[in-house]
Parts: sequence; structure tokens; C-alpha cells
Amino acid sequence: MSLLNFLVRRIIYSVFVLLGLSIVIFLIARVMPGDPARMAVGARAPQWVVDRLREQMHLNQPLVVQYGYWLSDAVRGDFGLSLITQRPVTTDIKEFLPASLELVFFSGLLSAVGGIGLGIVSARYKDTWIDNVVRVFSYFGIVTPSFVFAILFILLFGFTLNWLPIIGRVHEQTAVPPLVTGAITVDALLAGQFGTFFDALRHLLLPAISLAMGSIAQEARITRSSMADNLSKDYIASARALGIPERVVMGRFLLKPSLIPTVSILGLDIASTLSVAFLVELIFNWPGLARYGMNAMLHKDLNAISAVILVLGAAFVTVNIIVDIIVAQLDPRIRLSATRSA
Amino acid sequence: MAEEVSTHRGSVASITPEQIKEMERASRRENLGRNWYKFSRNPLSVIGVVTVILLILLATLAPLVAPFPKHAGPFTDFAHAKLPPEWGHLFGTDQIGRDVLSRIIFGLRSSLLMGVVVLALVVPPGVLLGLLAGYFQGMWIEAVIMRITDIFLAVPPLILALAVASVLEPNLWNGMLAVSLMWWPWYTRLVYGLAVALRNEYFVSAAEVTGASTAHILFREILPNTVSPILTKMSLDVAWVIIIGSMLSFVGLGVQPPEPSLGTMIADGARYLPDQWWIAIFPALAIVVVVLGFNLLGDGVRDMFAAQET
Amino acid sequence: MSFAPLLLEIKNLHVHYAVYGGRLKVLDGVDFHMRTGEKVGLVGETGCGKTTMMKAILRVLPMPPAQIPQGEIYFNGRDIRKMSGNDLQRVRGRGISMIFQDPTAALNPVFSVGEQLGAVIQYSAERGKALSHQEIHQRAIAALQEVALADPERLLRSYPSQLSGGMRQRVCIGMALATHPQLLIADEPGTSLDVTIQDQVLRLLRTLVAEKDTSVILITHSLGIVREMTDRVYVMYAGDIVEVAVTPNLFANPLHPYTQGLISTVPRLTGGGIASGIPGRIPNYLTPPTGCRFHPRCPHVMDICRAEKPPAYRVDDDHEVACFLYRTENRV
Amino acid sequence: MRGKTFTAFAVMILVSLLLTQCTPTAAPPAAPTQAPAVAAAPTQAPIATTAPAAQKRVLRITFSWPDRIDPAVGNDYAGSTSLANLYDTLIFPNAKGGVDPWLAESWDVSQDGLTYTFHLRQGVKFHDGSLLKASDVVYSYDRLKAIGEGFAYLVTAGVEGVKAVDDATVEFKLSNATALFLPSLVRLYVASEALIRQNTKAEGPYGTDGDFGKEWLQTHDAGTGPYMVREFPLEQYLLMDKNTDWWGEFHPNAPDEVRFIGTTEAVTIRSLMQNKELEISDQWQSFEAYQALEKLDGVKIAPLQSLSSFYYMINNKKPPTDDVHCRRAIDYAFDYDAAVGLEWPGTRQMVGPVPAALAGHDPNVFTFKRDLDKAKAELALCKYANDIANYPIKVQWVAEVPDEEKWALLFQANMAEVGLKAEITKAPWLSLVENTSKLETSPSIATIYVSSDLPEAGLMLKQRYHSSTTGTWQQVEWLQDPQLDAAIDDALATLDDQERFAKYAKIQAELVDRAVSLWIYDQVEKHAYRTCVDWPAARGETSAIMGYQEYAAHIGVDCQ
Repeated sequence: MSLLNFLVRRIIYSVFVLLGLSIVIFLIARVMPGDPARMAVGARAPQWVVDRLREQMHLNQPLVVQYGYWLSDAVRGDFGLSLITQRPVTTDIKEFLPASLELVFFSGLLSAVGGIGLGIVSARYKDTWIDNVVRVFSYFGIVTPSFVFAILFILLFGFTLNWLPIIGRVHEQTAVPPLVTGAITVDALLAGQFGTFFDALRHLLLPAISLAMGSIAQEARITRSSMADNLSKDYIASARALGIPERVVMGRFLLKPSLIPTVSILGLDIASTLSVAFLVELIFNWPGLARYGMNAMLHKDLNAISAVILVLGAAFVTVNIIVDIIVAQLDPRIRLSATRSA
Repeated sequence: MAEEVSTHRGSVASITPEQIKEMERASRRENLGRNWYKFSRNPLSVIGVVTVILLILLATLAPLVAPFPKHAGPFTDFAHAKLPPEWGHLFGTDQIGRDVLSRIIFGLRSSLLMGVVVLALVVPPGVLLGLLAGYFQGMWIEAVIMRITDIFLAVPPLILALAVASVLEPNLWNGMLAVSLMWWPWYTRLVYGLAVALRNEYFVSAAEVTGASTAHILFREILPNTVSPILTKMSLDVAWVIIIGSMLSFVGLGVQPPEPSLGTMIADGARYLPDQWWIAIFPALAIVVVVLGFNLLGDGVRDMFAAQET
Repeated sequence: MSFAPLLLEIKNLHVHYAVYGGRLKVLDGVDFHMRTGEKVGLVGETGCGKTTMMKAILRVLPMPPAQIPQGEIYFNGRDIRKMSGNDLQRVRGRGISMIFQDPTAALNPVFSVGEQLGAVIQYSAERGKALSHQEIHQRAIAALQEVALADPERLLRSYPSQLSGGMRQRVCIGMALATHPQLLIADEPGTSLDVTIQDQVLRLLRTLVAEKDTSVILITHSLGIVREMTDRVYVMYAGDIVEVAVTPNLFANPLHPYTQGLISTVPRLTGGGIASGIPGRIPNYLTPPTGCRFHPRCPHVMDICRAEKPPAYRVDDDHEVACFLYRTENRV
Repeated sequence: MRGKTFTAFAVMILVSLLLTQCTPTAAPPAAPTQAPAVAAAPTQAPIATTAPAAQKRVLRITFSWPDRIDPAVGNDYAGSTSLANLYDTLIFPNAKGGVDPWLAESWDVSQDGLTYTFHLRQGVKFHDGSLLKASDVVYSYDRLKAIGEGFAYLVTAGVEGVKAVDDATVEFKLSNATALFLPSLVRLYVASEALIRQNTKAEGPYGTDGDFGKEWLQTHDAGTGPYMVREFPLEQYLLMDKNTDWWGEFHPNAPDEVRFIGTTEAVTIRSLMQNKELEISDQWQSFEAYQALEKLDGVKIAPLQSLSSFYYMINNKKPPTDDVHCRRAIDYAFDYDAAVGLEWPGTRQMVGPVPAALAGHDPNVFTFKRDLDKAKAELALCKYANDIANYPIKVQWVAEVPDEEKWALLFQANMAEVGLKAEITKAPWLSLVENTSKLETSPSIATIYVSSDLPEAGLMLKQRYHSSTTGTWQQVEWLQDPQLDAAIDDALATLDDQERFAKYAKIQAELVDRAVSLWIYDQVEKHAYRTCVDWPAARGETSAIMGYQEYAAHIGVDCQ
């Protein structure tokens, strides 16, 4: 119950944070030069069309009133028209967000599985060649920007070896499942189309790995070092001294506390991949929200920019809450202090 | 840090302030020596320092070091375009006949400048706000500062920078400004946490009792004790800022051609993959080396301070 | 003097720590033995290698950085250092169990008391006897009751961070005893607690040990406790055993200048204060003093002390000392 | 160890993915066989492939994105190509530069040249099966005029009114006679009024017409053309199905399915071509990329003749380029031979202000050649000469066309030789469009390929230099010169060819004398294409008007 309480408090606070964010965004959008109404209908549209639109957009009213209208529209999911696609931003977001989430989710999954796995292997075989390989890999993984990985992977796996597709979400002749969630992998499973599922997975692989490389490396390094740190802790010595078998000590009493920092950082990483994703999406022609947002920014499409930032902000905050919950599950100290303060 | 705290504690008795100052200075000197010793024991950190120093030298001496300094400016030589790596052009030439190596060396300038300027813009206000919020915990100052910080921290870091950069005219300075705008809250949050812990320490209470000014408490009592975490974060952040800078220029929001920047070189060079691979791959390697250097350095600084804590 | 069989015998044990810049020679050829049923004290200043020695016995030293270049450790006649994983695991827990110095560090912060205690009970059960959840639970409750902890049901669900220092220490003792060990190593129990609680804990420990007739190695820097609880005492300085004697002898007739220094400070019962009776501090293990490691602090230092390491001299049947002041006596 | 489990798991996933690689293209065999009747949005209906992949003729082409398929919005290369395939027009441009009857079987022109009466072909069906009526033409025109984007400036100029005489007859009334009116109807895409009204949102900037169906037409079509939208995930691709009910004649091997792919990424295009997953490439690849593509098996490069030229549009209103001497200095300082040398073989320097392929182009007009002495002399006459360092020439080139950087840098280097400072910026296309819409944000020079919408020099003159196009990317010169406007209008209203061309020549000479632009070269449009494609454009058998090169109904695909 108290965890629920903690959750509710976090959510309410996040709503206020997002509200604050919306003010910042609104200000950026309105301070920009240019007439939003003129931008919405194009440079050569007749003046009467623009005037009517100004009226409809409340652009002739004071800024505070405008913000009120903008916010109440935004809350109802209406962010106005996008300049680049010429249709409601909400429609765009509905179309592009699932692809981004799918990508970020798989990249997060790869980071978690790959990073923690490598970290454990590295810690287990500490100071052997395996460990050294993992450590060198981690260093390079961390310092190489994701777009460099994207380019290298396209060259290597896509072009030279021709193993994996480098464009699109499924092969052009693959039947696309009925859209439910918008994430093709999920929809394919829902429709029972396993061929499509695997095809979508193959298309996801390169972009997801490019995006995940940095955090795989980061996670491996953190898991390794936190396991190594904890390995010299007294509670491990104590567990061993009291006759608990090695596999239980390592797999249980060492692993769980060691995962706490990994999970916290993993959460941050996943949340920030939401924004780093744009370059990878750009390079792989992945129709995601980050790329859409990037295009919107390059083209000063203010409605789209505002909406994308708000949506990404909301996603970011949500991921952070989820991570907090997972960490609280792993770490009773946090759980207890949270419930105490609640 | 631990040493300094204990010096403060001991000072309440009979030693004169001048003596304390001298002791502090001595202990700092000693720390510095010991830290450098510890730091230098780790070969990776030393590689980091050497790399960073070399890079800085290359960047500052670019006009002297680069084989073809003119190639960093408006220059075309289509007769020698797309030459693969050879003796005259170690990293080959690009689509316009410019020496890739020379352009990388000049490109280091904007990368390093970005790292330095962004941190210089970000750290003072971030730290100041963190100190204020931490010291005035529970008061409206804290509420205002930390709520604003939370708002900025609620957006994925890169997005806000891109948004700001996109509304400004694309150039290096606006890119820096944009990155700075999103970076300060991390320092505020870091220093805030430290300041909250420190304000209850004896030496702060002691200073309060003896009627020291707020400025004195903030800058002479609390600030010196937050230096090592701040330095650690800064040294690790340089690498991040450089990566983000390269991302901005990759999408055309940073340095404008013909002035070279590593991100732009990769973006443009990617068009000539895979046949003229050297145009994109060498700048990409250069970024990796730069970031790796700063990362190793940052790790070294962190380990050094971590060792000092225990 | 008892003639019970030898329970634990350590011969010429060396432990080094590899660090940047060299090796810390923390134990430099230690000999130690005890018989079944004996209660042995091990005293010395903080950092003199007591805990390292005990962890070496159980093979729970973090390696690396620790290394054991040399030495034998016999438990019931078998060399622990040569044991296979299975055999070692049988020695740990049911053979030797250990109460760690700092109960806060010794308890895993992310598992409940029940999970940790349960695991200890589960894996220290007789071979081939898997315990049911029910049994484990009951034994866990019994173990907590034994260390006089109230409301054990609730305690089992608690996490270490929810307990007071005294409760944690009791939980640690309960865990160590729950394995019914032949030999209990108690590493400065209660040092981290305030004096009244420490006293309670020690009294509890003494009662339990007496009840069960367990063999005990009690590590402490408090000579008062040693005097009350042990039959025989080893005095350690900077990784060397400097003096061994049955407890009354040691107090009546301390031979080594270091022991003399220690005993002169006994009235000052404050924790950690014992070194203040002897000027100087424990040497740096990276470049330890040549010869006798105590020589820089020794009031009776001679030339030979700087050159050679003193062997152990037998002064009495139950009294050995490693000091050139007694070189007229028989070497061991 | 748990670590082993993790690694094993990861390896398993990887292996299973690699294994499935062998059979990725197979669509589930049990897919329903009913073809979707009306274009469906990707967000709505389940989509199934209709036939086994092997039997299907597929035409895949890459384009620079975005693709706007609203007939009142689209006007760039991707848009006009899509629109040509989705919609029919009253007339059809032929390879000889003239027009053929199309939806209009015939037409009459009144004596004064102000009234055009079109007689519509009977029985033409929209993609939803309804019949085309004259009112649909009127509606399409009204909609284009009201929205005012796309090719509106071209079609609606000089038209006074349009009305449906009866279901099969449409009448256009002009305010003044012009030689451009008839060919301009190539850009009036006829859409179904009923279908658009059905899909109009009541709320929108166009009064009683709401949003004029703009949102729906983003991803759907309402035309009668040979192809119809099946699926259009914006930002990815436009997938069209063959309209088997089309009234016109298909190439015997015309594709069943046409896919416009939104990428110009070089490596991707190489991979796609190499894997035989692309039939025709876009025209925006680098020189090197075409060279590499040409080496692939069964791939050739088609250098298409185009109505397009590469301009450096000089801002005539902003310092320092508001002074004719400064502009002349620029025109003399530029190294045209070097610039042309960077292009595909066969490219030639531009002669005068319009592409040489246009009717009415004057081949004898003065042409600038690089001459540094003259450039310096002209610069000295420029009123900013003494202070030229403070007047940098701001050049913006199009980010989507990476090769433009070469010329931009060449320009920068050339200008530096005479002491002019050029600052070059790469701008994404839409930013450039936005920047050029206002004088304040317009750069000193924008480097843009402009294609004439019709093969007529007069139109290009109007498109590029008439006041009606200031504020669009087609004219960054900002001439706004009423006399010039009048001269252009007068020429266009001259129906006699000889007379009209003479007037064009005069205008061309004057523009060159005023050095209003830097004219670089006539574009040769390069596409890599697979030789199994029977592509009339590669043989020069299609109209050079933008959008008709990839007219899929006339392209044969016979690949494996």
C-alpha cells in the first residue's frame, strides 16, 4: 500500500513538472519569429485564410490567454497542425511514437541482457582474458557515439556482409499485421504471424544494437565494477564463512545488491536513448518520433516540436518512475525510506 | 576532503585563523601531491592525460602541425579529390580535395572548444544555484530553484539542446549555448545534494554561530568541500559534451562548413561510403580517440578522489 | 593444560596484499594452534592482521588483492588450503563459523534477516537432509530467540537497515551459532556498539559459548574481555605473533615490551584507545621495519632488533615470546 | 553461473535471427486474396499482399522526401511524380514539348483566345468507382485556388472563372490571352469532389470548406490515374497499386505495384540496388555514387535531359548584392569550367537565364566567362567596394543535395580570389523554403535547381523573375520590377511564336546585363536504373516536364 502511495506521489509530482515544462516549451515556441498561422497554411495561401486561422488559433489574444488555450488543447491531445506533414501533430505522434518506443524498448532489452550478462561474465572471470576483452569493449562502447556505430554496422552487416536489412521496419513483401499497438513486433505476435515477427525483429536488430552499444558497454562496466566492489564486502565473506555454497553466494547474495546501480543507470540510459534515437532513426530511415522531432526542429515546425518535447518528457518521466519502482523492489533501503516519508 | 573537514573541526580550539589557513594550504598541497601520485599509478589515467594533452597541443598548434593548414578554410582542389590514404595525405583527401588529416586537426579545435566553453558556461551558475538551494533548504529559494531544475531534468537531455539550437542560427556558439542551457541542472542537483549534507556539519554551524556572512559560508566553508565531486563530474562531462557537439554538427546545427568539425565531416563523408571510406571513418576514429582520452582522464580523476575518501 | 586433540593449527602463514606500488606483507609467517574446547584470545592493535588471519583460515579473503604465498592451515588434521570446494564448504559453517567485526557490513542490506538466516540454516544442515521451509523457519526463530531477540517473526521479515546496531550484532551471533560450529571465531564482537550494549552482547556470547562448549577464537583489542573469557592468549603486532601464554600468566607476567605496553593501558577501557599507551603507530606494511617490526617503538631496542627478526623463545611451558630480550631462553 | 545463461540466451536470439534470414520475404501463404478497393491508411485496415511476390511486377524508386500528394500542395519532384501517377489531367504533355488530349478529348478556343471549352472523355472512373463529371474539374480548380499552394500560381494565373457547362463540358474564362494557359493544365490534377467532401473535416481555415480534405489527402488520393495509393506511411514510402480500371493504355509490362521510397542515403541505395530491391534511383546521388552504381551488374546510368538548371539565385535587394557591379563581379569571378567539370559528362554551362532546352531560349545571349580582371574592375565600381569585408555574401545550399557543397566551396574559393567573402551554410530544403519566403530571412545567395514547369522559356522567365513568384524558393532574386513583369506578361500574351520568342530574347538579354543571378549549368538528371526496366525516359521518349519521367503506366518492368 505504501509503495502505491509513493507511486501516486511521484506521478502527481511528475504532472507538475510536465506542466512546468509545457510553459517553457510554449515560451520557446511563441518567442520564435514568424507567424504560426502563416506557417500553418503556407507562404502563398491567401491572406483571408491566414486571418481566419489567426482568429481560430487565438493568436490575437494576450500570451497568458494563448497559453491557456494551448494547454487546454494540449491536454485534450490537440497540438495543432504540423508544418512538415500538414496534418494534426497528434496523428503524426500516434503514427511515429510506436516505432520509436519499439526501437527504444528493444535497445533497452539488449542493454539490459547484454550489459548485465557481459558484466557478470567479466566479474566472474575477473582479470582473465575474457574480462580484458569485455573491458576493452566497454571502453570503446562508451566512447563511440551511436551514429558512428550506426554507420559502421550498416557498412559491415548491411552492405559488406549483407546479413541484416538496413532500411524499413519489415521487408516490403512481408504482410504487415493489423495495427493495434503500432509496434510491428507486438502486432505480429498478436496476429500470430511469426514470420512477420521475426522479419520485424531482424529489421530492428541493427538500429537497436547501434542505439544500445553505449549502454551495453556502460551497463557491463557498472555491473562488473559493482560486483567486484561487493565481492570484497563483508557480507559476502560472511555468507561464505557461514557455509553458503559459492553458486548461491554469487548468484543470489552478490548479484542482487550489485544490480542496483546497474538498474538505476540503465533507466537513465534508456530514458536518454529516447532523444539520442533521432540520429539512429535518421540513418536507418526508421520512422520514429525522434526523427520526426528532429525534422520538426530543422524545419522550425513549432507545433510538432512542442508536442514531441512534451511527449518525450512524459516518456522520460515515466521511465524514471518505472526505474524507481524496480530499484525500490531491489533495494529495501530505498523502499523503506520511501514508505516512511510517504 | 576528509582531512580538511577534520582541520576545521580541530580549529575551534586555540589555533589562530592564520594558522588554520596555512594548515589548510599545506594539507591541500599535500593532497595535491598525493593525488597526483595516486593518479599517476594508474596507467590508463596516464594514457588519458597524455592523449588529452596531445590533443590540446594539436588543436592549439593546428596551423603549424597540420600538413595543409589552408585546407581548413575555403579551399578546393578537385584534381586531388578522393585520394586514398598515402604518404602525402596520411588520411586521404575528401570529395573536394582537402586533406582529411589537416581537417581533423582543425576539427579538434571546435570539439575541444565546445567542451571547455560549455563547462565554463554551465558550472558557475549550476554550482551557485545548487549551493543556494542546498543551503537554504526548506525555504522558497530552494523550492524555486529545485522545481525549475526538475523541469529541465524532465526532458531527455539532447532534445532541449536540439530545440534551442534549431531556433537559433546554426553555428558553433549557438550550439554551445544550446548545450549549456540543458546542462546546468545536473550541476545544480549534484551540488544541492552535497550542500544539504554539508550545511549540518560542525564547521558550518560554527561559522554560523560566529556570525560569518552567508557568502562566506557558501563560498569559503561549503564550496571547497564540493570541489572534488564537481571536478570529477566535469572531467567526465567533457567527453559527453564533445559527443553531443558532434551530434549537433552531424545534423548541421553546429559548426558550418567549410570550417571543419568532426561531426560534419562524418555526416558528409557518409555519403561517400563505402568506396571512399576514409572520408568518414578517420573523423569517426578521431572522435573516439578524443572521447576516450577525456573518459580515461575523467575515470582517473574519479578514482583519485574516491581513493581519497576512504 | 588440556590434552584434547589439536583442532586448528596454522604453520608459517604469510598473507600479502598486492597493491599499486608493491605488496603489503600483512602476515609474515604466523604460527598458531588450539585444541578442541579451548577459548583462545587474539589481541593486538587495529590493523595488526588479526582479521586477515581469521579470514585466511576460512578462505574468505578477497583474492586478489590478497595472496597467500606460503603457509598451512590444518583443521581437524586436514589442510584447509588444499581442500576442494565441497570439503571447504563443509568446514565453513558447521566446522568453523565466524562473527564479523561490523554487523552492519556483515549483513546483506538487500535481503531480509529471514532470507539470510534461512540460507545459513538451509546449507549448514546435515548432508542429505534437506530441510523443509517449515523447519528452516522454526530453526530461524529458535536461533533468534537464542540470542534473546524479541518478536522473531517480525524480525525475520525485517531488513538489516530496520534494526538497531545491537540487534544486528545479535542477528550475526545468531547466524554464526545457527550452524552449530565446532569452532566459533568472534571478531571484535560489539566494538561498533556503545559500551552498555557491547557489554550485553559479550555477556550473551559468553553464556552461549559456555552452554554449547564451543571452541572459540576471540579477537579483540580489549584485554579486559580477554581476561574474562579466554584460556590462552596470542598477542599480535604488525602481522607477527609476539607472545603466547595462558591468560593468567600473560597478565601476571607480560614479557614482550609490546604486551607490557598493552597491559599498562588496560584501565583505559575506551574502545580503540589501547595504542595510546605506546608511542608511535603500526608500521607501514609496504616497507615494514627490518628485523623486529616493533623495534621503532620499542623502549628496549637493541642493535640486533634492527637486523634480525626475533624467533620465538620458550620462557615457560605455556609462555612463548618473540623478543631478543629473552634470547637466553630456549628457542621453540 | 547466471552469466552463462545470459550469454547463451543472447547467442540463441542472434542465431535464430540469422537463420530466419533465409526466409524473410515469404508472406504468410494464408493471406486473403481480396484486393483493397480504396486506398487504405496504414493505421486502419489490415493489409495483405495479394499475390505471390514472384509473379508481381514491382517498380521501386527512391526519392528525396517528404512527398506531398495533395493535388493542391505537392509541387516538387517527389510530389509531382506521385501526382502524375495518381491523378489524370485534362491534357498530357508529349515528348515533343506539346500537349495531347487526355481527360479532355478535345477543346475549342474562342476567337479572342479568352474562352476555352473542354469536352471530357466519358466513362472515366475515380478510384472509388464513381464517374468523372465536369463539376469535379471545377471543384479541383476551386480547391487549388483557395488553398493557393502547390502549382496554384501556375494554373490559376490569368484565369477568371471556371464553370461546368454540363456534365461533360468545362469552360475556362481567361482575363487575358496567354500561351501558357493550355500547357499549364498539366498541373491541374482532377480530383473527385464527392470523395473529398466525404473526407473533409468541418473545422479548418477554409471557412465552409473546413480543412478542404487536406488531412485526408495527405495519405489518400481521390484521382482517376493509373495508380492508386495503397499505403502511405509518411516518412517511409508511398505504395501504389495498379488501377486496373484505368481508361488509358498501360505498357504491357507495367508494374502491378509502385513503391516510392523516401531515402537518398548512399549506402542504402547501393545495398538496395545490389540486392535487386530497387529499380530506379533518385537523382540526388553524388558523382562517385553513380560511378559506383554503374559498376553493378545490370545497372546503368540514365542522364535525362531536363528542363532544369542550377542557379545561384542572387538577392538583388540586400547589400552587397543589391549593387549590379557587385553582382557582375560575382558572375565574372566564378569558375564555370571547373563547376561544369564536376558534373556528369555531357553537362554544359548555362547560356542565359533559362535552360537551353526550352522553346524560346536565346542561344546567342551574352554569357559570363571567368575573368578575374573584369571581376575586380566591376567590384571596384560597386558602392560597397571600400567596405566589402563587412558585407559577407551569405550562401545557403541544400542539405539534401550533398554535391552542392562542392560548388559552394568552389564559389567561396573563387570569390576569395577577388576579395569577396562568402559565408556558406547548408540548409535543409524546408528551412530554405521557409527562409526564402521573406526578404529579411532570405540569404544573399540560394543555390537551387529550378525546373521549368512547362517547356517554354517564357514560363521559366515568369517562374524565376516575375513578381508573382517572389517569396517562394523559385525566386530569391526579389526583383519586384513592374517593368520586367509587364514585359514578361506581354510576351506571354503574344500568341505568335516568332514574335513571342523575340520578346523573350530581349528579356533574357536584359537579365544577363543586370547580372541578376549566377547561371551555372543546365542540369543533366542522373538516375541509376536496372536494365530490366523498359524506361522510356532513358530513351528520351517522355516529356521533360518534372514528374513525367517516372510515369509508371508507361514503364515496363521485366525483372526475374
